[in-house]
Amino acid sequence: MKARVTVTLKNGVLDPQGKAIEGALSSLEFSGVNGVRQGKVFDLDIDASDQSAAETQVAQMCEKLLANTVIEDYAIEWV
Amino acid sequence: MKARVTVTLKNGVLDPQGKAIEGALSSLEFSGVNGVRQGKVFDLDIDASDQSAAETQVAQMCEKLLANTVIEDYAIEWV
Amino acid sequence: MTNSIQITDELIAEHGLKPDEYQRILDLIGREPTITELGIFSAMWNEHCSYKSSKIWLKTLPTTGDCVILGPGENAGVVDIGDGQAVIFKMESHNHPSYIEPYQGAATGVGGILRDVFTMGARPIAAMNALRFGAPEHAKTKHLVSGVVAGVGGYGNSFGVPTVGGEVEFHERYNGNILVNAFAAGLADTDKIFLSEAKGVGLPVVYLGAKTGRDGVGGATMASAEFGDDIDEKRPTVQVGDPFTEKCLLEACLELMKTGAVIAIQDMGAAGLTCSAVEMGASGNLGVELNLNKVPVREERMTPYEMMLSESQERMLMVLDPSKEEVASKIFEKWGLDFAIVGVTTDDLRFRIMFDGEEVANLPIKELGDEAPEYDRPWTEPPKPAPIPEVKLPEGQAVADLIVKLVGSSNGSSRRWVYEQYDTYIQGNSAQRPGGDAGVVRVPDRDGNDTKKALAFSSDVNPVYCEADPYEGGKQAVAEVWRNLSAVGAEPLASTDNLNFGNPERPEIMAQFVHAIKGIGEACRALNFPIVSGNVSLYNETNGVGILPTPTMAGVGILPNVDQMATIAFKNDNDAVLLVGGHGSHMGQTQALRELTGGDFGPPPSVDLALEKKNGDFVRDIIRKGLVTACHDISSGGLGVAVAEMAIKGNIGASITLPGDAATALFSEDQARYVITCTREQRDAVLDTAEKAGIEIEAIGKTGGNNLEAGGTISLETLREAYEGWFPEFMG
Amino acid sequence: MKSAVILFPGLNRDLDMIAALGKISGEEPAKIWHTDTDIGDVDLIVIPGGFSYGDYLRAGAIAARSPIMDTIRKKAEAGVKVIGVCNGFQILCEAGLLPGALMRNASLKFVCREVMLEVANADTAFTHHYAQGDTLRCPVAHHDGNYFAAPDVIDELEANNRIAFRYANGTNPNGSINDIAGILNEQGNVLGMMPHPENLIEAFHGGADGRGLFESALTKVA
Ligand SMILES: Nc1ncnc2c1ncn2[C@@H]1O[C@H](COP(=O)(O)OP(=O)(O)O)[C@@H](O)[C@H]1O
Ligand SMILES: [Mg+2]
Repeated sequence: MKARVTVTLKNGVLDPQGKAIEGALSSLEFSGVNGVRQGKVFDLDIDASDQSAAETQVAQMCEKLLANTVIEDYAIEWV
Repeated sequence: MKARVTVTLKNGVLDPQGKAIEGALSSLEFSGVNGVRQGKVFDLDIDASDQSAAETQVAQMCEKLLANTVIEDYAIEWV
Repeated sequence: MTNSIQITDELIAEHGLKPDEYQRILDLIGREPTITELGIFSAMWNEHCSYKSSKIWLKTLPTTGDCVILGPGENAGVVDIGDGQAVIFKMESHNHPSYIEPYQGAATGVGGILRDVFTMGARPIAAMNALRFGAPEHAKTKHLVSGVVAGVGGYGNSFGVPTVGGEVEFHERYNGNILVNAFAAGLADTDKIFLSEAKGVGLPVVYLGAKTGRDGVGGATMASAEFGDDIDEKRPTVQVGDPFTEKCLLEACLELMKTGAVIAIQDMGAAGLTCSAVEMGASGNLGVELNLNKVPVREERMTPYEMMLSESQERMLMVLDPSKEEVASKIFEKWGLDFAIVGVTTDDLRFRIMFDGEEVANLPIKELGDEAPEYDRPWTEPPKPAPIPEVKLPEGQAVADLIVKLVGSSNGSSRRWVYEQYDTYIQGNSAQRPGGDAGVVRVPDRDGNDTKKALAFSSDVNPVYCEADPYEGGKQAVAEVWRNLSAVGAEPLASTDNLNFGNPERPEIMAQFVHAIKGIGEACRALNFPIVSGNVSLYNETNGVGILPTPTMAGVGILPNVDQMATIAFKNDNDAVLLVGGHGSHMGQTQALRELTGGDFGPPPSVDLALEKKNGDFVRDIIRKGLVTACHDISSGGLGVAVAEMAIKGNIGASITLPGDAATALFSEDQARYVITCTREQRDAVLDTAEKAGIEIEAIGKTGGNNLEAGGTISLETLREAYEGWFPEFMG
Repeated sequence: MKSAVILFPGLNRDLDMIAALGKISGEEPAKIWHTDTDIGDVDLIVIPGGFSYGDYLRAGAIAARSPIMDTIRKKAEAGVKVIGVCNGFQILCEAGLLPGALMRNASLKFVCREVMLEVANADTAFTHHYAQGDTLRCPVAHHDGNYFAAPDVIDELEANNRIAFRYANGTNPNGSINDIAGILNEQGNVLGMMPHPENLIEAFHGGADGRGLFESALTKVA
């Protein structure tokens, strides 16, 4: 099964990258950009017998490794 | 309007981070992980009059800055 | 002023204010404070900013000397290095934040100390980081090590300062509270040093740098609170560092200072806008009025409370010469940074905060600092160290094998894994990179041309010594810094401290603090090594378990001619190996004893400061006479580890002849000692000079071959594998 | 020979590079701020190392898209020599003046140490002061130096001697394909390399192995 984990910064946490990209976009004359926030995606290919087992497993991966839950949130989709 | 741009490495492009994460996961005793690829997401908040104009604009942002099309693909969703 | 929010006892407690401290506030302002005012008091009166438990003891430290231009009181200490130049340096802790989020905590710690240095007009030229972690086998340790080291490097490397030294130690007593002490030094012209003291009434107060968010709101309070199991609730206060913005801020500030626009300037550190504005006003005997609607914010609906307590990084506050406003704002535009006039200096000594046309705070600015509580906390005599258990010291080959164990141990092994993640070449002035006794950087002259002048940096403390005897431990920390500087041929100039302890409200912890300071003070006086800046971190304690007392000392020394610098690596075959300071006998608290018993036993070695001075002056003198081919001070691990490191670094073996009790000679940690080498030809000259100076010196062997012969025989490969192997293997 | 150093916010080895060029050519290089569009009449353009725009998004990505890069592109087409060191190399790749990309180090860690470099092609405008196959000492200090390009690109680089430097004696610090440390463009007048020759140019540095690069670049090829 294939899962896509999307990790984004919690609201209010400073995002220097997003800020820099915002600046770059405007100097490239892209107008009307009010905000950019950068996050990560992880595409996981895992063999698991049943969906629910897989789901708990991926959730654990996020808690333990993929996301820094102090400053990041994560979401899991199945594709 | 809010767009989410997802940038992923082209197939065949080496992904040191993905590989390392794969290793880390198995040393954390997560079994059955066949592969991990890491990518980026950008959440853009743009004011644009009409959808289609916005779509072409975001596509240009990807081509010009957000993705390095030599090694990366991108996808745009609207949220 | 109308109080939108009722000040309850809970609220007061949440702000870390004790009932009597709150009463002090009521007496001071004669009314209930607004929530914003309560926040301001909590920030100004917490341990971190007010030094309320430590002040009366810090006052006892020697802070003056011929070379001291500016001692404690400003953002960093200023020391004269001749030719119209000064070195400006300080060390500061970021312990709690680094435990909660190791990467960002360490990164923002480095950012903060760099700001302290360049706020004063100095371009940073060297950084160090003193790190302490829990037991290697503790579940959290690996994660914390990799995060902290990546964070220190991530910030310093991007900012562009060479990291020239530091410390990494492991001990179970740091399992719940790690230590991240960051040091930075900068170079400035003595006539171009900038201070925080505001001057002139009615002048614009300008906000510089990054926008304000909710980062670290309550952080200063957190940094002074003992951890409990509710630690998760303290998490949302994590600050994120932006080294790119800091680098731009550095260049913008130095450019700005050249224009004469800066009357006073102060970085926003802990409790940012509050502390910086109050410090500037109070030290200049002026009031300050701020209009928070002018503060650049990056989040919506920020309250005055949040803006006043935000610890968003990469920000500065300045009093501007109004005639220079145009050129000043242009510079910040060029560097893509915010420049906003947010207030004005006043003559009424009030700290007044306006928001949406309303006055949300109006406090007496001097009393905010001067009237902060000050405690003479009770302290006991420190407990006597545990007696040394019966242990059989190794003999024969087992002695040599113990050397291998020590250089391959968690605290004795190479730190290469760590310092190779730091940029140690940048600026092109590194004369000695990490791995020796001290980091050394060449100093360009006022016009930026190369010179032979160089500065040396070292940071040291031995916490198990301090636990066993805080007074001798405090002396030893100073002595070891001084010795490391002397060992490269530098003349020690001045020092800075970072005093990390547990909960000072416990008399036995306060006792550690008091005795450590007494020891530090005595050593600094005896060695003419004044303390020009520093930082105190208390409450490093989790569920009642305190850290080892850790008064980190760092110092700066000067080399008039960098060509006459010693390094620890053996240079040639057949050089004479000389022991300065005689053979040792003290086994208490040694690395060897810990290796043999698994615990920390006995008293630490005592420090004879007169002997330190005598032997150090001698070693420096012969280094500068060009008589020495290699030099290494003897500290943790003793003579055995010292010669092993010299052999490994030089990839040259040595044979050492030892007195009867080889183990004691090799592993005792008696102080004031050095190993030096010199060519056969110069051997007698060196011994001569020593005799004349009344220095205890002994030829103990010669260099050469592929083995270290000391007690038994060890090949260089075996030594190197042990020495370089531990850290990479541990981190996996 | 006249040289110019390009300055982007966040670069931090600019002073190292300016010092090296000054000491070796005896002539101060021109310092060109990234918003200037005119570089002037120079024979050598250098983009130094550091973290332009914090290396946010991708190392060198944002600097590579600033207007001055068009000027540099035109100069390069006109035959002016261009060197990008470390972040400069990353910028040149992101700008398309050089092929491939510099990915995160295989270790995922920033790496700062001395490596050995093999002069893989001594017959270039940047290396002719070295001999073919020379091995040099050289410092590296980077987080994203792991050179990657599609197989056909690598083949072309190899086939046309466009690899100027390789990591030698197993000192590849970042996992680069074929130990690639520095490459040339097709015309041979644009060089990108990760290591820092500017930090090893005088006795004080403990060696001068890096000098040859600047001595080559600062003299006309015989
Ligand atoms: N342990 C100490 N020894 C000497 N000076 C100290 C010590 N602790 C703090 N200081 C001095 O007190 C002042 C305030 O310290 P601190 O709050 O850490 O500075 P900052 O506000 O710049 O972070 C500084 O000048 C610092 O050098
Ligand atoms: Mg400060």
